[in-house]
Amino acid sequence: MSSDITVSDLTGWLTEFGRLIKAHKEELTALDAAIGDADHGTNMDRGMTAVAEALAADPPQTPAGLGKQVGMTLVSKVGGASGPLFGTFFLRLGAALGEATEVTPDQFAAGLSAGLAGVVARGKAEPGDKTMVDALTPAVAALESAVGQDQPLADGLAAAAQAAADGRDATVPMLARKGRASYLGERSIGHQDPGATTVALLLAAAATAMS
Amino acid sequence: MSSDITVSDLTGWLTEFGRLIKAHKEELTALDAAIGDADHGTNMDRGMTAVAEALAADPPQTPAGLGKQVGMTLVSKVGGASGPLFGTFFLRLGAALGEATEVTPDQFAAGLSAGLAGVVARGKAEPGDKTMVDALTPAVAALESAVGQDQPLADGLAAAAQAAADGRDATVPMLARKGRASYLGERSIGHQDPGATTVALLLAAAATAMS
Amino acid sequence: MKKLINDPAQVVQDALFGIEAAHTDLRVDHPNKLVYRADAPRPGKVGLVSGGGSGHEPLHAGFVGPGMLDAACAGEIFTSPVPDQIVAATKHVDGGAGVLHIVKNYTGDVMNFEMAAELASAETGVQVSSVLVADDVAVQDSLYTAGRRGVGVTVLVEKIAGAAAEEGRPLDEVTAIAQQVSNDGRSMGLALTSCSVPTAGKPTFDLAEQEMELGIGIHGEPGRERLPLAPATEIASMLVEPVLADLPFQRGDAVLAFVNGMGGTPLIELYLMYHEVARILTGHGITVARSLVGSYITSLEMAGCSVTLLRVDEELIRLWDAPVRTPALRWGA
Amino acid sequence: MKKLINDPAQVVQDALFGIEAAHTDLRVDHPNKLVYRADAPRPGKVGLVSGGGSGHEPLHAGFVGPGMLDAACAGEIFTSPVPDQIVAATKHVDGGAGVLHIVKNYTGDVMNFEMAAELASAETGVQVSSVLVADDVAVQDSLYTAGRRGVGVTVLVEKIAGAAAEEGRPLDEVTAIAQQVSNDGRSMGLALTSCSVPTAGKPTFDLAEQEMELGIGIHGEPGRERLPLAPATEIASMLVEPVLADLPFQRGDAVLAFVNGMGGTPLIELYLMYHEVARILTGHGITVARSLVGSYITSLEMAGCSVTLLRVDEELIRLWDAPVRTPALRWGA
Ligand SMILES: Nc1ncnc2c1ncn2[C@@H]1O[C@H](COP(=O)(O)OP(=O)(O)O)[C@@H](O)[C@H]1O
Ligand SMILES: Nc1ncnc2c1ncn2[C@@H]1O[C@H](COP(=O)(O)OP(=O)(O)O)[C@@H](O)[C@H]1O
Ligand SMILES: [Mg+2]
Ligand SMILES: [Mg+2]
Ligand SMILES: [Mg+2]
Ligand SMILES: [Mg+2]
Repeated sequence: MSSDITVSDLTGWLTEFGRLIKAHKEELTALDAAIGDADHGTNMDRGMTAVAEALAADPPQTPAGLGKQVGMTLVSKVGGASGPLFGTFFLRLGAALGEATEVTPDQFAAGLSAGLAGVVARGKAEPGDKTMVDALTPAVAALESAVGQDQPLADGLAAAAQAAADGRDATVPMLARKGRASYLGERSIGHQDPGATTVALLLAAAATAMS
Repeated sequence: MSSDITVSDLTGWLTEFGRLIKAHKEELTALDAAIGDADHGTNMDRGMTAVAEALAADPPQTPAGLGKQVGMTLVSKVGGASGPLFGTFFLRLGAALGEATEVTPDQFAAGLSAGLAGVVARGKAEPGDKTMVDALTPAVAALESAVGQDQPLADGLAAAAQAAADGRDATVPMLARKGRASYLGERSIGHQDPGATTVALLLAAAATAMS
Repeated sequence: MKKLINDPAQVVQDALFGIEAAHTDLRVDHPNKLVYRADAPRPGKVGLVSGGGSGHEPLHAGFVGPGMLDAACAGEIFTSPVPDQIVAATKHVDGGAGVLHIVKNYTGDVMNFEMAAELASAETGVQVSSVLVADDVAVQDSLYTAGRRGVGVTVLVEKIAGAAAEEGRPLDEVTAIAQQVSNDGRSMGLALTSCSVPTAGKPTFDLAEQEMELGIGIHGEPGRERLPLAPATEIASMLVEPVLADLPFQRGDAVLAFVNGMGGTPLIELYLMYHEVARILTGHGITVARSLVGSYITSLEMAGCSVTLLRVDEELIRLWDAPVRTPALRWGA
Repeated sequence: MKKLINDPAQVVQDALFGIEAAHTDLRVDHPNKLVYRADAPRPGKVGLVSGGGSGHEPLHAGFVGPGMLDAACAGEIFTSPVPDQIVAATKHVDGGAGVLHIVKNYTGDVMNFEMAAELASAETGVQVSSVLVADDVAVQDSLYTAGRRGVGVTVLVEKIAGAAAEEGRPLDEVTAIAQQVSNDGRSMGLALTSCSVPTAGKPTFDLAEQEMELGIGIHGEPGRERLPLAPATEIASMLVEPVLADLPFQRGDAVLAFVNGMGGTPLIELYLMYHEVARILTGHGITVARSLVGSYITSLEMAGCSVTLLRVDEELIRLWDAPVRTPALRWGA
């Protein structure tokens, strides 16, 4: 595999992400039951199932097309907090990657960073608020640093996946300040954030499918 | 104790009956839960508590007065099926015993028989329908037969109490045809009738208090 | 047992204070546990009295008001009211045109209302007629038993007879209309859970996680048959088919279709059930002229539902549509 | 989990068929899961759109009709609707006078309604204003968090803003009135049991037989504090006192007092609670000008209740009393 990323690589990533979501659906919903409303796994699975159908029915030709299709599908099918947030993430990612048929690891890292910026702009969460941002921020940083040091894409994605998993774990002791878990105040402490868990799956899927 | 029955004997009977009802309240309600609506113990206890208050506040002077007071109190406080039925029982019993200050065992047996007739007239249950009638009918017959043979009142009441208990037990295999248990059809079989259980307590109280 | 209550023996009395506080156009007689239309008695209008055990709210107090009941007698939980209460209500609402008692067919209710009717007539000469509601097809009907339970049709009798009374129709006509509704309506119910009588403190019966009870009444009593939990589509046909078979309803009949919640069932499930019921009716060529979906005759916090069908003609529809202004049913006013 | 449903993933869609069948003066757009007044758009009238996750019925679909909402957007259970739905509803009900979005303050709802407002304006130039409802005093308010949840006051905003819109008031006035209601109302809730999201298949949290959860919202989420089960009198003061302390309400204020059931609570308990609440208010010298008792904003089959107080002036009372004709709130029509 060339170190440049094709639309087919991206599609493979999303397929693997959808598979992981389905496999972890109950777990994600159980995490959301503890500090939210018990729908996160169902929400993401409904969205990613629709994404898989859309990608199959109308395969995108460019990274921009893919980002738009995935983002719009998530916005239209998921609802709740994660619909607009993951939807925005992919819309911004697609816009950043543009119309080229292949993107470099640098471009991909910059795309993820744009996606993260979109999530922050929409949700206004800061690191430490116990949200998906706490997994996404270190993951993007890890990938940027790896590709900045010209490490192979596979290594960069592995580092990003590990950083996302660490970021996910780091949400456990946090007190939630954004999203539904914030209603629990002190009682949110000790629980892992479901959205951050989903982000860890997203990066794990990238490491598996694009390496 | 003379073998004639005074108003104070009758009052003692009702006091003991009230005590037994309170002691068996949960059991009566549990029996009613199985084939009815879980209120028989509460109903009877509410009624007999009111009866105790009425007897204390305005002690009756004659058997007729006592029967009327007890019957009206039960009719006014119990509701459901047992209110009118036990109420009628005591109203008829009082009317039959009349204004004499003492009644003979014969008269008492005839009074219970009149009470039973009142229950049947009001509720239209026949023996075998799995109701209080199944305990009351043999109890009245046992007392009538004992006093007819000039046995001591104590023996007659003991026999009546035993007959009521046997009648109560005999309701277990019956299929209910009257009252709420009849809605269960075949499923009423195997359960003891709560009203018959109350009648057994009524006669046990008589045997204890009037012997 | 978890309930929003204080003393379990005082639940009915305590709730009546709430009804009084919340509904300024009702009057509550606390010693007698009665709820009246504030403007009763209405001279020349037939008075409508119903009542029964409590725990079925909004039945009956929630149906007191113009176009429906003049008085509701509240018994203890699941225990019919006593004659004193019914006598007081009957005398109070008599506007000279007589009083109709609407009685659900339970041994206790029947006996207490009978005694009350005799007493009230004897005391004041008020003319009392009465209609028995006995619509539950889960119970085998027989001359030799207590007969069928009165359930969902009670709500419809109270509304339709209430409209007839409000129009100034005489006692015999109001009674006849109530009787027609009672004759032409049938119901069947199902429970997913039992309920707890407050003074008993625990569920009247137990249902496992994968069980349901078919043919339940409204007193937390067990039903006719315990079955494995089924999807709504199957439950709907278990409820509708016996109702249709019993009257019998015929192709081309128009009905009022009433899907009722038992107290602990969310409205979203009742609407889902209503769709299933409507679909079955369409399949039988039966037209739904009017519908009612909600928890109107309940069994404390029991989860489950009942389906009631009433065959209607234009006159019954007109009376159903007539204005009503009560806490639980209100339109046109 | 025991429910009257078929496929757990299809509950919302299935129930919308029931709403459509039962209410002939509503229209349902099934692909978009929208419920409309049949006569929308009303030329010259401000359109009112609300919506949110399902499982809170009758909110919001049960409040669609003359004098209240023009459209309700039904999300999946406890999941806010998506922008496409809200855009479709906004465009459909626009009668030229603009559209007000009534949004409960949850991250998901806020983001989806925001995106929809931008899209709808961009696509057709419709003027959209929006009011956030954030009345739950169980949640600490802060600029740095998601802020308070929107709960019971939502019903009151929909009714009162609906009346203002029905009178033909312009968008800025209808918005201002909705905002006033949102500003002057506060709520607090309590659960005796959790509820089960159909697709999750089990209760969101567990409560032991002797426990209750204070400060719950309407999504089956855990509350702020787990406490031993308490009598109704104590529960009422746990709910009312924080509400009174927060606004703050003052001696002499007139309020609309709303005791709401969470879906699995029988009406008799709500009336009992209402009495406790009214008593506390009287003790504080607060007058109850209007009341509402019933299950209007629910959390599936959760047992429990919430108390909402809205400070009212004559104008709000007038708008509250104005005719309304919806499945769940109806008077004067
Ligand atoms: N303001 C926010 N910014 C970023 N992420 C957020 C925000 N609010 C919530 N989230 C994320 O969304 C997740 C919950 O998603 P989901 O359960 O699908 O939506 P909802 O909370 O509407 O039910 C949380 O675990 C958290 O990671
Ligand atoms: N028609 C009847 N005749 C005689 N006894 C009856 C009749 N119907 C019911 N009973 C008795 O009443 C008892 C139930 O009383 P209770 O639970 O207090 O009233 P309810 O059935 O109204 O709840 C039954 O166990 C039965 O013995
Ligand atoms: Mg969630
Ligand atoms: Mg009973
Ligand atoms: Mg009873
Ligand atoms: Mg949600």
